[in-house]
Amino acid sequence: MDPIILFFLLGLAAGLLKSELRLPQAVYDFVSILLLLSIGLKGGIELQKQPFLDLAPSVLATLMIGLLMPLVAFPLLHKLGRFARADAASIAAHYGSVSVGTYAVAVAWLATREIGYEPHLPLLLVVLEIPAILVGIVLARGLSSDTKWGDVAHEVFLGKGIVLLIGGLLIGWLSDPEGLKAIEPLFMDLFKGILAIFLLEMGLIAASRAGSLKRYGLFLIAFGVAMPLFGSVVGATTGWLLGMSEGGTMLMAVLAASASYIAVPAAMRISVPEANPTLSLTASLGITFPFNVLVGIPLYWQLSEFIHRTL
Amino acid sequence: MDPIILFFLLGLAAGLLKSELRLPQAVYDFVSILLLLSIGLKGGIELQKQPFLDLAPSVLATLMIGLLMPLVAFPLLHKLGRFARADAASIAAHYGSVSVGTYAVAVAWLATREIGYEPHLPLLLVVLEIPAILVGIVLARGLSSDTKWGDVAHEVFLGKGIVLLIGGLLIGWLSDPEGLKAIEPLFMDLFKGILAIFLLEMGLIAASRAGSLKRYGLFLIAFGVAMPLFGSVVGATTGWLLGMSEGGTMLMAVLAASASYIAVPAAMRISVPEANPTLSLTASLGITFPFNVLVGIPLYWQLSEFIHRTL
Amino acid sequence: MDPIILFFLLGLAAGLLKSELRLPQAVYDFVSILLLLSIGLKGGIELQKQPFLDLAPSVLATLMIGLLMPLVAFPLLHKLGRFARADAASIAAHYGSVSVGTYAVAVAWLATREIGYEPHLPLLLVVLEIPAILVGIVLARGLSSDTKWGDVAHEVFLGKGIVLLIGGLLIGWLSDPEGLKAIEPLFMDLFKGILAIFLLEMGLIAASRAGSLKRYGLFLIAFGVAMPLFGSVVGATTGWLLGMSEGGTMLMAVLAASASYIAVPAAMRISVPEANPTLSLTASLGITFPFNVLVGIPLYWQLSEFIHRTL
Amino acid sequence: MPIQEDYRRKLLTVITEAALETHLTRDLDKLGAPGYTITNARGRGQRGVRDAGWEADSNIRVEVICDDETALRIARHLKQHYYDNYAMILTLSDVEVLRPEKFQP
Amino acid sequence: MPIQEDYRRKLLTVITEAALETHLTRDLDKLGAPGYTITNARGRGQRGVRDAGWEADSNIRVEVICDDETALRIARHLKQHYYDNYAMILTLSDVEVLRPEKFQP
Amino acid sequence: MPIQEDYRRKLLTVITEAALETHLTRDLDKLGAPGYTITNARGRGQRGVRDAGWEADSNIRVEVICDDETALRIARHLKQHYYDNYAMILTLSDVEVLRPEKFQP
Ligand SMILES: Nc1ncnc2c1ncn2[C@@H]1O[C@H](COP(=O)(O)O)[C@@H](O)[C@H]1O
Ligand SMILES: Nc1ncnc2c1ncn2[C@@H]1O[C@H](COP(=O)(O)O)[C@@H](O)[C@H]1O
Ligand SMILES: Nc1ncnc2c1ncn2[C@@H]1O[C@H](COP(=O)(O)O)[C@@H](O)[C@H]1O
Ligand code: NA
Ligand code: NA
Ligand code: NA
Repeated sequence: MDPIILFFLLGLAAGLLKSELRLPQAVYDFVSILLLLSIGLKGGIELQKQPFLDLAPSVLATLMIGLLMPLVAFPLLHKLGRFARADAASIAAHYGSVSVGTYAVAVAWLATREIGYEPHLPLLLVVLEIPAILVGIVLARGLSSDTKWGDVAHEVFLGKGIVLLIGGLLIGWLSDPEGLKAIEPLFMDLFKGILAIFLLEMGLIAASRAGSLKRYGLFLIAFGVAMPLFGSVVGATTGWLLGMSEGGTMLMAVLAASASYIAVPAAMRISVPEANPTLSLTASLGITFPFNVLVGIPLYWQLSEFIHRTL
Repeated sequence: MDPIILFFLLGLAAGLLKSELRLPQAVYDFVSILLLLSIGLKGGIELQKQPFLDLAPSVLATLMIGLLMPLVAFPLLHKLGRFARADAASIAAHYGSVSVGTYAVAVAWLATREIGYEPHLPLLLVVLEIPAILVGIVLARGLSSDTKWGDVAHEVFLGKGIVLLIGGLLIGWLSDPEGLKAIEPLFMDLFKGILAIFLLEMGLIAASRAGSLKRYGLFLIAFGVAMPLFGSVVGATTGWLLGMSEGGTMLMAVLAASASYIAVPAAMRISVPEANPTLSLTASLGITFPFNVLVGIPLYWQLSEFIHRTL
Repeated sequence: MDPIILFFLLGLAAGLLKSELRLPQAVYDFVSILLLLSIGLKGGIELQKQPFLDLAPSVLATLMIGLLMPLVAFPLLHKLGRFARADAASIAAHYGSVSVGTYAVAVAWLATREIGYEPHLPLLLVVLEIPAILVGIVLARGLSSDTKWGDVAHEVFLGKGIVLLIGGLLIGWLSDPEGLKAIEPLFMDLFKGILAIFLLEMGLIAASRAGSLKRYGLFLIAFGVAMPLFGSVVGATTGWLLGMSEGGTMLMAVLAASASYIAVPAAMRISVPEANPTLSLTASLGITFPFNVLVGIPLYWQLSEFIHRTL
Repeated sequence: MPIQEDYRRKLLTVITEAALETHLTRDLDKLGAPGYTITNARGRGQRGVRDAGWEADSNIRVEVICDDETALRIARHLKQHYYDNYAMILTLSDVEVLRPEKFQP
Repeated sequence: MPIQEDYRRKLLTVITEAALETHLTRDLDKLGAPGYTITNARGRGQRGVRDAGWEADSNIRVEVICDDETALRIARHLKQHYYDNYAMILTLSDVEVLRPEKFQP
Repeated sequence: MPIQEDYRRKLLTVITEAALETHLTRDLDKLGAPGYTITNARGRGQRGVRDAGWEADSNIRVEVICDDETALRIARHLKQHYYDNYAMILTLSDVEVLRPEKFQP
């Protein structure tokens, strides 16, 4: 098995068995800062090699996914799942956005198999982070004039995750190749090791959601598995329509299938405070993240192969 | 000299001179998590190459050392040293178990000299962590029905150190070789650098024990030097009897000679709370750890060579 | 552009835009510990190759710079800038000492361009840290018998920065080459990556000084730019007089041009408590550090080339 | 044991989600708090365990020392704006201060 | 300056070894504490300096706000089970709370 | 709700710059403090925002539980030696303690 996955399972097991293992929050912050910067840098470096305008179609398509997914999720949650309006909107926003950790695992999965992918995917990752947040707020509040969109924009664009991703992108894009070489040992060579520590911690956090899982029951579990499956089909189809390679198509599936647990929770907590964060984090971290990491990623690869073979 | 040792001396000097140098606890936690995982991983990787049953004799012999050492130490401490029953039992448990830091320094010492050793030694390290704890509790309490062995087992097997060591072992054992390659830059290449930072901190902690050292006097010092010497003979002989190489024999000496300062203190604090932790940590960290790191390791190598030459 | 500089600009921008990005203090401590040790180690390793006595002239010249710079700065600040005696003395001490971060950026700048320099410059860095502190105290207090020079010496020589720099120097100097090889992946290969994280944080800290900058106005800004320019001429001339290479001459300029923000603030806070630390840190971190990193370093290289060509 | 006259102030302590820090300190500035002190915390309350494993599960502990009126004003503001939707508790107690003029709005 | 009726509660503060955290919170749950807040600490007391260099030398500072009865029950329990063998101190003081019903067992 | 006789002590709380920690604890030892507890903090006061981004901008929160006399002695000492030049505030309040003999000098 891939050691990365085993680190996640170790964290999960340690958490469920109530072991004394805990990572200091500073360590969690350090490894997630390194991951976000690495992913951004990698994207920026690749962007150097690309004519900018060619990217317009993928960026637009990705924005569409970010708008579509929450609009599909919301009625499911509100009508079928009988969640309150704010809760349904907030969960929907999480699923319209994207999980950087899941993306990183997928990238590592491809790297192990030496499968290539389009270099601008980190850019699409950044693009997909944001629109669902706005949709979520509108779903919760309507287009009321009450919403302070200035504050919302601040919350969204200046949140830690986005700043590091975009910052990394820009640095990678603007830097000399020789200069980048010198920082590779930290940001590239250590990438998978750092990801392993990150997944250990994610396992611990996911385990701490087990209690809420029981309380909120079957519907949330079903939603947390069905939604990424639906998303992966949307994402993979989009990737294929955009003419992406098999690797790129698979990553598009991963982007659409994954649910946010950094940018969106922070933004929703402030912009839609009446939504219960336990619900959305339990779905996103307690169900969808483990599902994607353990089952989804290989599945989405097969989906991508299947689409490329049959269509 | 070996820079690793110099880092320890730097920490010791900075501590004794009351410098302002302090490492945040999160840094200590981070480097010790990395060390424990690295050692476990290294063991697990090697175990892949081994038929499992062949290990039975070494595992059994190691368990015996873990039972024997505290039984030797206890009467010395209780009768000769006139320590209270609980204190004697707790110190004895520390010396029956093993110091991961000392083991890491010994492994680094061998690596510098390109001396090989049996690949299952990290497994023996894990095995040796545990039995002395149980012996210590029985020595303190008798086999009373009061002891909540369930709680004790939880404390022992789910303590941070053991979870990371065993987790690392399992991950190393179950992972694909290519997957492991990708996490090597963090867990293998940085190993000695991380160990250097760890020893800097251990020097600071050891220095903070200087005050207690004066208070508890000569007997503790004598014990803290004599016990590892005795242990090294037991360990080296066992290694030789098991047919180990010179490197393996030396590491067996190190295992038996070293005294715990992670797993055992945590378990004793909860299971034998009336034992004064200052006594055991002063002996283990203030005396035996520096002794082993500065004097013991080269000595145990000579011991191993001597045994292999003469017997 | 050099990514290192871009990391600084990212931090600066994130700070000025009031983003949520913050690095835990433990991360700041960790990266600065690694940087200080790396720089010390590098110096120590090179010192192994050098006859010790040859260094006497450069050490003496560096001490002179450390005494001279605050004596130039003080009257400027006190008479011209109308700062209180203690404030003027404290700022002067900052500029007489040296910024390790600026030095690290300059070393990285030279490394990218594969320009060599004299191996004992890290030693000179350490030497320059200290005399200005003593001058600053005398400027603030006079040579009164009140000053507890024992306490001052403790504060100066046992501060965290100096202990790590000198400790690193000694370890590098006393270690076996093979032993050093094993810790290189952490202390050498990661150097620039770690420096990038450090500069990200320095950008955030520099941005937090923007408010004070407005308050303390033009004189401080002018001083914070003019003083390093003057220092660079002093430093470069000294380097040239000492017969240094172009790279070494440039680093001497950097040493004299940079202003302390680790060792001196800590020492002044205790020894000259009536000096307002906001003033000196705003000048040193809010003006001179960005100026040196963004503008100064390439300038000082041209200065060095100019001197070597014309004199 | 008064150290000097007019030495009594209120100590207002708020324990709440770390995510609120920026907003809370902005509010405190506006409401005339003469200062505040923040420490990182974890805990359990009606909204479950918050064990500081990561940002979303972390608490902060905010202390404000001020006169009675400001304390009441802050307490009312927090009650109105945050109490329904955030993990938050709030206590008040009496303290003596050394330089009373420091704790005026 | 009561904010509302029946607004007085006890604040119980325990400072003790970090190693006890899991056990202590389990006890607090059992003894009916309506919640608790924990911060990391270091210090000095009768059992010497505990400077938080590593786990074994770290303290925690635990606060529980509750009614008088629960406070006494917890204090007695801690005194009985931990006081003899652990670095621990315990204080009680009075606080006003904003939503008294939150601090009932 | 006294747990036992003679149970009242003072709680002295000092919030000040982290750079002072070594000096402050040395002073507390000399002035007869029976112990102290320190936590890391950040905050705002008359000397501006101190947001704990790095050492120079960090605060500590020091608590000392002791008898009235010692509390006054410490407060006076701090006022005299540090108040003018350092970011520092100081409060006093009353607490009940469980083992009063622990908090004697
Ligand atoms: N009774 C209590 N005593 C001490 N701290 C509490 C108490 N109740 C709640 N808290 C703290 O306040 C936070 C929010 O409380 P709540 O809104 O009840 O979930 C918790 O996470 C605890 O840190
Ligand atoms: N008088 C005191 N004032 C404040 N904190 C104290 C006091 N005595 C003890 N402590 C704290 O309680 C911990 C345990 O105290 P002890 O059991 O006396 O060693 C110490 O490490 C301090 O953090
Ligand atoms: N009114 C206040 N309430 C709570 N904490 C305060 C208050 N004033 C100051 N502080 C804290 O004390 C530190 C020093 O205060 P000052 O000397 O006023 O700058 C600040 O950084 C805050 O952490
Ligand atoms: Na998605
Ligand atoms: Na042993
Ligand atoms: Na200078």
